[in-house]
Amino acid sequence: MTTLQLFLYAGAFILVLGVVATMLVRDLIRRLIALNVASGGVMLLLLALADRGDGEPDPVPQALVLTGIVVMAAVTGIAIVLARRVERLDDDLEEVEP
Amino acid sequence: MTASSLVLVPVFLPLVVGALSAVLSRRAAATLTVVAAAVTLVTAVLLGIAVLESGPVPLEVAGWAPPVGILLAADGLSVVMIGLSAVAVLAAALVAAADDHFAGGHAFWPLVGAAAAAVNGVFVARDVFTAFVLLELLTIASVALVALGGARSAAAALRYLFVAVTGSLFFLLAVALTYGHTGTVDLARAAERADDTVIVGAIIALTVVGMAAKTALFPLHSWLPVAHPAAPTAVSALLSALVIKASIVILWRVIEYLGPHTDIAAPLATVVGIAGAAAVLWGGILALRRDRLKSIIAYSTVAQVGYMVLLIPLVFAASDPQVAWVGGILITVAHGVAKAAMFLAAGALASAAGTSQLDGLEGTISRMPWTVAAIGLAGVSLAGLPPTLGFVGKWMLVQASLDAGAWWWLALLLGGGLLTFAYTARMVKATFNPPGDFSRARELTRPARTVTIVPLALAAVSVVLGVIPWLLIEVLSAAPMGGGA
Amino acid sequence: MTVVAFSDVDVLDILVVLAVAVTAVLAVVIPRRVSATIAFLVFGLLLALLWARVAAPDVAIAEAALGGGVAGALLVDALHRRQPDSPQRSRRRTATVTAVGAVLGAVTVAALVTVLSRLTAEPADLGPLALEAVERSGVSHPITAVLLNFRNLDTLLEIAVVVFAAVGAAALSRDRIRPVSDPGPVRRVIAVVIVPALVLLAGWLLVAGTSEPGGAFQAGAVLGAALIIAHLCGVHAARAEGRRALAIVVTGLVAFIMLGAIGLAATGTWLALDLDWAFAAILAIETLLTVSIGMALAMLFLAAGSRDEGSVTDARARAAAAGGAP
Amino acid sequence: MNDDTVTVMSALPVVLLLTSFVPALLIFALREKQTVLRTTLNLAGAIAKVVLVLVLIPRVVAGEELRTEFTWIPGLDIVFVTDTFSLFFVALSAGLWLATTIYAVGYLEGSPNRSRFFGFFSLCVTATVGIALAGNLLTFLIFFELLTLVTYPLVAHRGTRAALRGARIYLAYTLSGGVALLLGVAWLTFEVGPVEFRAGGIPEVAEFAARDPLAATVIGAVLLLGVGVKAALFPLHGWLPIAMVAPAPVSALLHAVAVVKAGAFGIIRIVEDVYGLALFAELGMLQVLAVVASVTIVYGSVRALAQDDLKKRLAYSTVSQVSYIALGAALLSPIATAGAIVHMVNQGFMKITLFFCAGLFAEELKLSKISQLAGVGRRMPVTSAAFTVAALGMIGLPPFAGFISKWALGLGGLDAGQPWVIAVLLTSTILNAAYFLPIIATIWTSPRSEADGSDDDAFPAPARRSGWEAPASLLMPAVATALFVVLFGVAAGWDYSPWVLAQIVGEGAWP
Repeated sequence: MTTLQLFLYAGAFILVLGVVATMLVRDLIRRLIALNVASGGVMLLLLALADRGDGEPDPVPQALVLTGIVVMAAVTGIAIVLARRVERLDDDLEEVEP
Repeated sequence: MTASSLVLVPVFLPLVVGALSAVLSRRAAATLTVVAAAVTLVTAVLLGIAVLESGPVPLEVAGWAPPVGILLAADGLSVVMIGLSAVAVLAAALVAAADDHFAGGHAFWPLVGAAAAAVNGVFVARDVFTAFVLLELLTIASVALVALGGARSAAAALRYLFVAVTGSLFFLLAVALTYGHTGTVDLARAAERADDTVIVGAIIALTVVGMAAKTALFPLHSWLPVAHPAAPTAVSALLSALVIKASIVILWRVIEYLGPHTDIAAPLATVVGIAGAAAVLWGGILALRRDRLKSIIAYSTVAQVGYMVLLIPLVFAASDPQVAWVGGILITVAHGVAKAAMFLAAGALASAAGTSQLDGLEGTISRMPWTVAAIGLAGVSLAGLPPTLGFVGKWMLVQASLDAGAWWWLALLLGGGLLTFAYTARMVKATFNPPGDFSRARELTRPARTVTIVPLALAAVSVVLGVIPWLLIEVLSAAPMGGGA
Repeated sequence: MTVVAFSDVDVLDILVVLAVAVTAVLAVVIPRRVSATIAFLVFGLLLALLWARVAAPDVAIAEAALGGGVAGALLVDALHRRQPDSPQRSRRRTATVTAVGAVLGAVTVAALVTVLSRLTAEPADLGPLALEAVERSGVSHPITAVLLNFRNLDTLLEIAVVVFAAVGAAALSRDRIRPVSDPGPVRRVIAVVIVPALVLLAGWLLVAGTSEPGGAFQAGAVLGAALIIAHLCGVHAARAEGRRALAIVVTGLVAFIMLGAIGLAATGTWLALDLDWAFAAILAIETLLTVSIGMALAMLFLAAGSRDEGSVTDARARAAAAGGAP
Repeated sequence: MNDDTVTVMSALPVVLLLTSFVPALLIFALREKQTVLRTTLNLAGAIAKVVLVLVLIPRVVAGEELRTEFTWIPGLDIVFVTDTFSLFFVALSAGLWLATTIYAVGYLEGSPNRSRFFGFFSLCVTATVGIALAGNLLTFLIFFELLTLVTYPLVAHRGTRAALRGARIYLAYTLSGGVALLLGVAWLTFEVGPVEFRAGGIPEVAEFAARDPLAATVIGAVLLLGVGVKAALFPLHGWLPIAMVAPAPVSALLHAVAVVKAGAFGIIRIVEDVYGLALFAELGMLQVLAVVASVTIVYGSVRALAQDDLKKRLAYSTVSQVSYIALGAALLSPIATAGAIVHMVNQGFMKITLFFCAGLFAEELKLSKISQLAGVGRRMPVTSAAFTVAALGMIGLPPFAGFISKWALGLGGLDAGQPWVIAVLLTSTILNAAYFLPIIATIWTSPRSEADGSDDDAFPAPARRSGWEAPASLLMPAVATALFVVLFGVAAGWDYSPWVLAQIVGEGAWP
């Protein structure tokens, strides 16, 4: 196994781990964490592929990953806003129902 | 401005209008959105003419050619889908402008701009990473739009977000594999260099899973019947008519370019077809068992997605794949127009009757005949009955199935329409009232005139395109799909 | 099963990867939010380390600033709230579902490993092509050249993602976090010392980005943090809400598209940057983008983190009213 | 068609369609209270169509064929032609539509949702004319399905539970039939290209049948299945008796003008103008069709016997009578073909008269059961006379129209060497008599007063000044169609009588 393969396989593992957890976990914040973990796996894959060979790394995939990270931050932001709304609604319902 | 610069108009115009709408008054935002949609429609026509004259219109953004830069290109599929998006946005915007209740709040306007820009971008994208970013823009906008449906829609929106972003990550992995294998993220260039059947198969498989999640293809559909009905009416219409089409088109594109370069594509296509068949049956049956208008229509979308992916196995099996491509694209366009009409009309009915429950709609046909007519006509198109665009698409897919000798797809195409019609008839039936019993009908609050006209106009578009579909077909045939292969 | 030979792999790499994998597992299996969040933050930091290892310092900074910083902050804020009780489900069912998930996951990983093992170890020819094109791009830092020139469409769309996320978030949270009404001396000091320092840092990252790692996103993230802190410390001038804030957020995006239009008018190509003024244009756009991104991230944070104690009381009042008049 | 047929490109076939399509759209847009304008539009459209047909008949009989075509999808056109058979059917539906429109205006006076009703009413006729004028299978299919859709709101018009149920069952049957038709049309088009109707059969279809007889047989069977639902062939007839819950003018439309007739027309088109009689016989399907038609004839009559509800008895009678057309089409004899074609007209006029009368009884006296009709002849003599004429025609007594049909079919059976047809016809006639004569007897002879001691005043007196037994708009159409029943029998030898025209049409299938 080469270093490249080590990084690639680790990326695949982290991605799948995150996706499976996203599907299984019920707690909203934990799901969100799982989603972010999954995205970390793909980023690792892309960056490892960018750094193949001995020369200077390919800047294109690195730029892609930068873009990806910003996008995930935005997604995370809106997801937390929504999670907050959901949980507050649940709280309110709990307050109202008893 | 050259024809190739036109490719950017459907992307940047709605984006700028969306950005400005965030800070403009509601009236100004609505006006700008409508104007932008109209201009987009004109652009689609101009691009269509260019495609008819000289084939696909390419654009190297910022003057950099692939692999360093990004290539966009408008072909028949792009043009037709941009036309659909312009029509759907125009319809939703008009209804939302007429009654704020259908929009869900001021944020509707900027978010619709973003969504329109994103789908139009997907329709011209030839670069898988650009497609990924566009999909994320679309996801953000759509999720926020769903959440405009009030406090209770947040959970639906969040569920949608998780599925959609997970789907995106699968696709991003496909992008990474494409780069890793071919050293480019440009589809045409990747197709030239793709020579490993396993890797290319994996790229297609990952795209299938990712896009199936985002499109709500059975069995990854369960979020859609929650999310689409939870949204405000104008948003529901856009989501079903337009948003799910973006991921479908990406799936088509990847298969168009990379499909010929792997032996795994054909069996994968069969799996997709089986999933589509299951979607048609499952979605149709559940639509028959729902009691709320919007829920029925959302399950109908689940079913119709099955038809939209049916072209994939047929492309591989038929001797002339072009017929399958054109038929599948037309069925998708027909669904967009009809589903927008149906959701907008259903929203108008529900808002007038004060309930979305079928048994609360009795008598609405007497007071709102045009709205009921729009639902009926839209259903006719969804069921693939003449004289609508849905029938044209179905006819061509039937021809492709016969060509492929694929009896099972043929049976599905023919039988599925009955299910579609059954739930449409159920909705229409619920609006009839026994003679002399107008007690309910009198209570109705009459909707604004625009809210009546728009769904009917959309339904009329289905019919007109069903009678004279040849122009669409000419544009779609100007450059045969699979040209990248 | 073949024996995996690690002979040609650096031990340090293996350790870092292991650490990343373990924290990833921890982040998703720990049931308590607080602990899971901490594991995730550690995961982010280790990832940043890994990015540095694969010669991606820009990504490392971005990960630290955005992934670890802002996302972490968002998560930490979310922790302030009580974790809702997880829905009652039978242990056996949970175990079954987890087992099925684990098996499916393992199969998927195995399939992916098979596919990934077929990828060539040779670098793609895209890298040299891109590096060679950098000198025609107007900037010297390759990633900035990709982001703001070769693939500036992606960047524009990514700005759009952030902008519209902020627009959406602003629309979805009606009541925002309120600045402390009477900021005490400590907060004042923080506001006076840290905020300007962060703004300076943002400026440095921005200018440096043309030739070294850094750039608008990293700078924007830092500026966003500065805005959030200022807001929390009661600096009203930095309020990241309302139409004015939205205007600032959309300005960067609109300006970027305008630049594209100017490029079209000047060179006949949309978003094309003619070499003569490419540097000036890129710096100008980056400045506007930094402000937009900073404001957008601040808006996202404030929308997500808004904690108004009134809501529950309001609900109670509503419930009482509803109960009083059935 | 004769060899000397001249094809002329003309927009007239489309104008024929527009004479009911344009009024339909305008009527939809009218407000409920604009009764005068609506009636004017209705009648103007109906009269324009009849006039247009009358102008066209001599030209088409003289061998001119008008044709309109435009591209639908590349390689496949939408085609309208006025050959003798299509114009024959157009003439039938145009004429009966005029009568039904007048009747419907009177029937629905003052009831709600009339704009909707008359809009779809006009669309229904538009679809029927489209079916008639269709020059190829695709065009036929489009209008055939359209007909299904636009009749739904008419059947469901009253909005009662029974009406909605009837409409639902109608839709389930006809749409399923549509699926079969689509399969057949798409398949045949796939195999031989656009399927343009051609009297005597299409050479490409014959070549295809020679190449792949099994596929050709299956396609033929599927096509017949598709049109057989609307033609109410046993066992696909189930919708017809249930759909009679619709208002009387709609029943008239279903049974005489449009739906059932379109199915029968389709059978003839497929047998004679797609496959050709000889090929259909060669493939063995003609015999099957003859048997199915015969079974339906007897079955419908037997079921009709048991019905006390007048409209239901008439509905089963339709099941039986329409299969005369299928039977005629299934016999290898020119005179049988002509008999089938002429029966389209004869059955149409007779059955529409019966439904008009049934509607009159129901409207004026609120009577829908046969057992309630005792003595009604004295209270409504004109209606009862019209009913009697039509019923006797149905039985096949000379000199009424029905006699011509049965006579031609019987001769055709002998001519085709299938004498058992005579037996079927005789059985059916006896059964016809068995279920119609008692009605006639009840109407005219049984004094209603015997049982309860009351007199004719038991029937409500007419509430109008004219002193007529019913409103003129209801009575006149019934009387007119009844007169035609007599006329078509008596004047069968006239140059333009249905019988003579039917022979001209039928000749085409026998080159």
